[in-house]
Amino acid sequence: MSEKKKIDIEYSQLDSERMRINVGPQHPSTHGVLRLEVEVDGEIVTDVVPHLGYLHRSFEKHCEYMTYPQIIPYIDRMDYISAMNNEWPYVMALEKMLDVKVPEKVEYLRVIVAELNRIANHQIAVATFGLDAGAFTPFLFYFRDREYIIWILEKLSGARLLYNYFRVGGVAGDVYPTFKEECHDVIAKVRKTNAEVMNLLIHNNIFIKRTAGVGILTPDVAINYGCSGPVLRGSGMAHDLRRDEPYSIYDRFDFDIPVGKGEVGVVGDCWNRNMVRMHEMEQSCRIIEQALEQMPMEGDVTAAIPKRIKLPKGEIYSRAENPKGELGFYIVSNGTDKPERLKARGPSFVNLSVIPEISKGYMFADLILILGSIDIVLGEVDR
Amino acid sequence: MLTYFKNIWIGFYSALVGMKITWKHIFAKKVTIQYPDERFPLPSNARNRLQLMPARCTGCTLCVAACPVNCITLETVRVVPDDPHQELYENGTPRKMWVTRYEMDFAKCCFCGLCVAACPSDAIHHTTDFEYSSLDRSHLYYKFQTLTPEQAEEKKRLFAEFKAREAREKEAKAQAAKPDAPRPEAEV
Amino acid sequence: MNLVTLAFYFFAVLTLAFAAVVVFSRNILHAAFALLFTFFGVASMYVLLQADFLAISQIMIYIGGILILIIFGVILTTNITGVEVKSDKTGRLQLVSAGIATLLLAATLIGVMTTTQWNTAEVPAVDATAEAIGTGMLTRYLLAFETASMLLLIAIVGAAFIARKKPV
Amino acid sequence: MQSTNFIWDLFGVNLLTVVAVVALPLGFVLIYALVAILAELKISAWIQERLGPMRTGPYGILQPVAEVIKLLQKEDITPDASSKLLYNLAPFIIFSGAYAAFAVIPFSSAFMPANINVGLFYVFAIGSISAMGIVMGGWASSNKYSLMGAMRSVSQLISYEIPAAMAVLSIVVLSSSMNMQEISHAQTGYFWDWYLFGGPGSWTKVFIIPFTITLAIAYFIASLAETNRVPFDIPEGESELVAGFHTEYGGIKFAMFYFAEYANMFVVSAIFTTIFLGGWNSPFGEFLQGPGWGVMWFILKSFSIVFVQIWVRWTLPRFRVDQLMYLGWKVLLPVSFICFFAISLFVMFK
Repeated sequence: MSEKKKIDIEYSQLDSERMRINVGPQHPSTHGVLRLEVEVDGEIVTDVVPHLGYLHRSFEKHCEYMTYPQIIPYIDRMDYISAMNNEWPYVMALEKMLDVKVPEKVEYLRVIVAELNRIANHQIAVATFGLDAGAFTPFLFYFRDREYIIWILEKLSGARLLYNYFRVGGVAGDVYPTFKEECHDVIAKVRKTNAEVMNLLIHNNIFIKRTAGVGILTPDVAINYGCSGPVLRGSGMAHDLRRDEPYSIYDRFDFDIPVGKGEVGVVGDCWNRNMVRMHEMEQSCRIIEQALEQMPMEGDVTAAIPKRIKLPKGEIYSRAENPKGELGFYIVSNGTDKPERLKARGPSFVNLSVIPEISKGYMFADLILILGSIDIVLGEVDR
Repeated sequence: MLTYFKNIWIGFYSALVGMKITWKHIFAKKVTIQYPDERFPLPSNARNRLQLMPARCTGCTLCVAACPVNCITLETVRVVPDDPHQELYENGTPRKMWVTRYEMDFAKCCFCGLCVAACPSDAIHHTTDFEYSSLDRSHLYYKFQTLTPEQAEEKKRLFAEFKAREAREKEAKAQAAKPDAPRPEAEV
Repeated sequence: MNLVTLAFYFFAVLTLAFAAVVVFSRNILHAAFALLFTFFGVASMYVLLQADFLAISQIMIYIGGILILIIFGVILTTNITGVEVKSDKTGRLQLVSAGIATLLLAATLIGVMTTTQWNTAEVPAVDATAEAIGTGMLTRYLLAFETASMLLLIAIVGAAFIARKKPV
Repeated sequence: MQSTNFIWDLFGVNLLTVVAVVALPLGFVLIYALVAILAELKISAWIQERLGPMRTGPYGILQPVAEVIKLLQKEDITPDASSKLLYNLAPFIIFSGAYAAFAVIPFSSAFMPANINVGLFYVFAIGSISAMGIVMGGWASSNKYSLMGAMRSVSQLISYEIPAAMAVLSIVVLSSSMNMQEISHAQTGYFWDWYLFGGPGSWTKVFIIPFTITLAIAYFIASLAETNRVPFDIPEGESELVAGFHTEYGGIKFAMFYFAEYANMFVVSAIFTTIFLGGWNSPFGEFLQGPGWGVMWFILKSFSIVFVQIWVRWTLPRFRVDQLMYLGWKVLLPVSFICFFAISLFVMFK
């Protein structure tokens, strides 16, 4: 009998009154301004209702009043932790509609910045997950390392967080002379810190006790809720758009899709979801290494595109593998320079919807960890 | 019973492993810098506060169109041929437009860099200055026009006079060419 | 009037005052917290009687154990927020009869105390009472000690039996 | 005039002594708490490869002073829905509980505020007053987080008092005294005469060395739980309960909670030092031995334990409530019982 069931039975024998607690929007560990209305029976969570919208900026409506290039900065502000990855599917959609061929160098550059940003995102995810479990030190180790990644991206794009780097048909900044060495440096640093955090946090017995077997998301439930990204892969489903539907030049690289194997605990629990992110960082390092090797250093970083971007009439859905899951943009064009309708399919929003399903019956402290293991960004959930 | 003691040992041991790592870090080199005294060099393309070079700005309003948050206010007046105050652009060509008003609200600016990309004459660029916070929002409203308000008024007046003169000349010319044409007053 | 006497009066007043709060407070939790000071005052009495071990046992068992259990019980059994944690108003009849009973009891006790010829003797300086108590409990008062522990055991078993949910 | 005479009669010539004995530990607590706060800031920073506070004073050593001044300046807020009296009383109760424990700490062979015979027992009894203060503050705040934190805190305190008491009792059995001064005296000599290594005695003590070391570890873990430190800081686990029982407190009242926490840390470290590390004794026989040096040794040893507490805090994640109870009741309690039993057997057959 699992520990959870035992607790269930123990507590079902007691009569007690239930208490409703508001977790958020001002709470240290809701990762933003999420509000969870939690019903607890003592310490056991009996019901969770997430309330969204505290960061709603009406992104989709706003886009209808803006030209296509103007939308990119707004997309940065959706999932501000992995802005590079966010811009990609949108830019791909425009390029497909305009039928623009992107230069080879740009493709490699895009892969490198996107994977670097994926590492940065996973570093924050793992770090804040550790923070939710009460371990503060790995949090700052990861933030220290993330800074090196940000420096590279800043030198390329000029901004630290909201890059606005991807442009239709190219990117905004060319590589600089020390780019390759710096990338290799960062990879070495990421690997070193990961090895350290593995011992310090991930394989720490307390951490394993806290996270293994908690918040089990079975593959069926994950698919039914439309989960994607590390949340889905943590449940043992090897689904990754970079491999299953290779966009850009991902078919040229050799990398694995890490899935939750249940080394500790059960497949689909918080520990495995977190572990998938640890492994994905390593895979991103591998992709970056291969891309750096194959990338041509000379050449232009922009394709010839009209100054005023007008999409032909029609519609397109473009998706890419974001660090948090599958990010898609559905654009309906009416032939002008502004979209008729733009719909974003955000991975955080979809993944968040699974919380009430998987957090019932666990303890209140576990709920925080489950939320942390889903890795949401409220900028994208609320849009 | 054996697993019980094994679990205790694993728990204890993994804590010791973690403590060994943190112990090593106590003596590691520190990475933080003392910010106002030491500074991290920003890359030259860092996107911070915008700067306009009025000597280059042609007042083409492309930056206004490119801005996603409408933080730029731009007003221009055409340079009249008989203006005593003529000016050259930085590249030597004579100025065609007076920029009477070029204002940026950095409280709104999202530092996306689209205006820089849009500018055909490279008049607008990002600086590496990020320390311009202020207690008053109005201090974030930057004015880049070189003309004083009086000068701007003067230019507007000159332009209006020029326009009126032009219209008069046009009218006179039109009347000279086509005497039968109806008078403009009648049209209104 | 020396320090010890002053301390005695101080703690006596403290004990009685908070005992009064315990009795008269309408808020059950306030009463429970006032009990803290009452127990503390009683412990001080033990200290003044040179029963150091007993005094600290008093704090440990009554404050650390029983009082915390009482407060837990009060907090757990009442709705945490919203519902008033207050006792009902005492009826006039009860008040009068309780007052009379108290007066009678007090009069009897005071009468007995003042009329009895108390044997007095010089108190030898006591160094440590823990050893004497330990020896006494395991030799002379063994039967009483064991009986009391049996009683407590039965009480625990009974409490567990009552608290258990009956099989449906 | 008469009133002054009355007080003089009351205290007599001992007045200065009484005042000094009361004031010295208070001064020590306040200064120590500042140092401990600084240590926490700095050690956490170094572990995380940061510099920590550097602006206030040279190397930021005045940072805790600045923090305390800041807390003193803050508005004294009492939540409207709170139970006003209890809310304001709770910090004082907690602080007096922590401070009262200093009465029996043997700083040196010559200085100990109150040399009472049941010193160790007294420290444990006084700990329960802090527990009362926590419940009081948690309930009076009328905040659900505070209440949950208070409940957790008290259940944790009660559970971990037993293994800690078992560890202490084992040493009491070994030294056959509950007087902390006597226990310190018994360990005079070299560091292998400490109770951590079986205490003074013939070679037969090697049989109990594993048990005493286990007890020391068990006591250290239990003391972490009693002072609500990581990995047992679930009563104030900021990721779940915001700040636990002191969520609603601010300003000077929060500062008192803060000081009490650090004072408690020192108390448990001092007990650890006294019962396991030889108290004020020099580790090397007559080297720097004496009442004056004793203070130095005592504070040095206690600070090492405080350092380990801080070090543990910045290394480990936090336990969950049920795991905490598991550790307390199913691991520490049996282990300390076994050790207690073994040591008792040893003392009987020695």
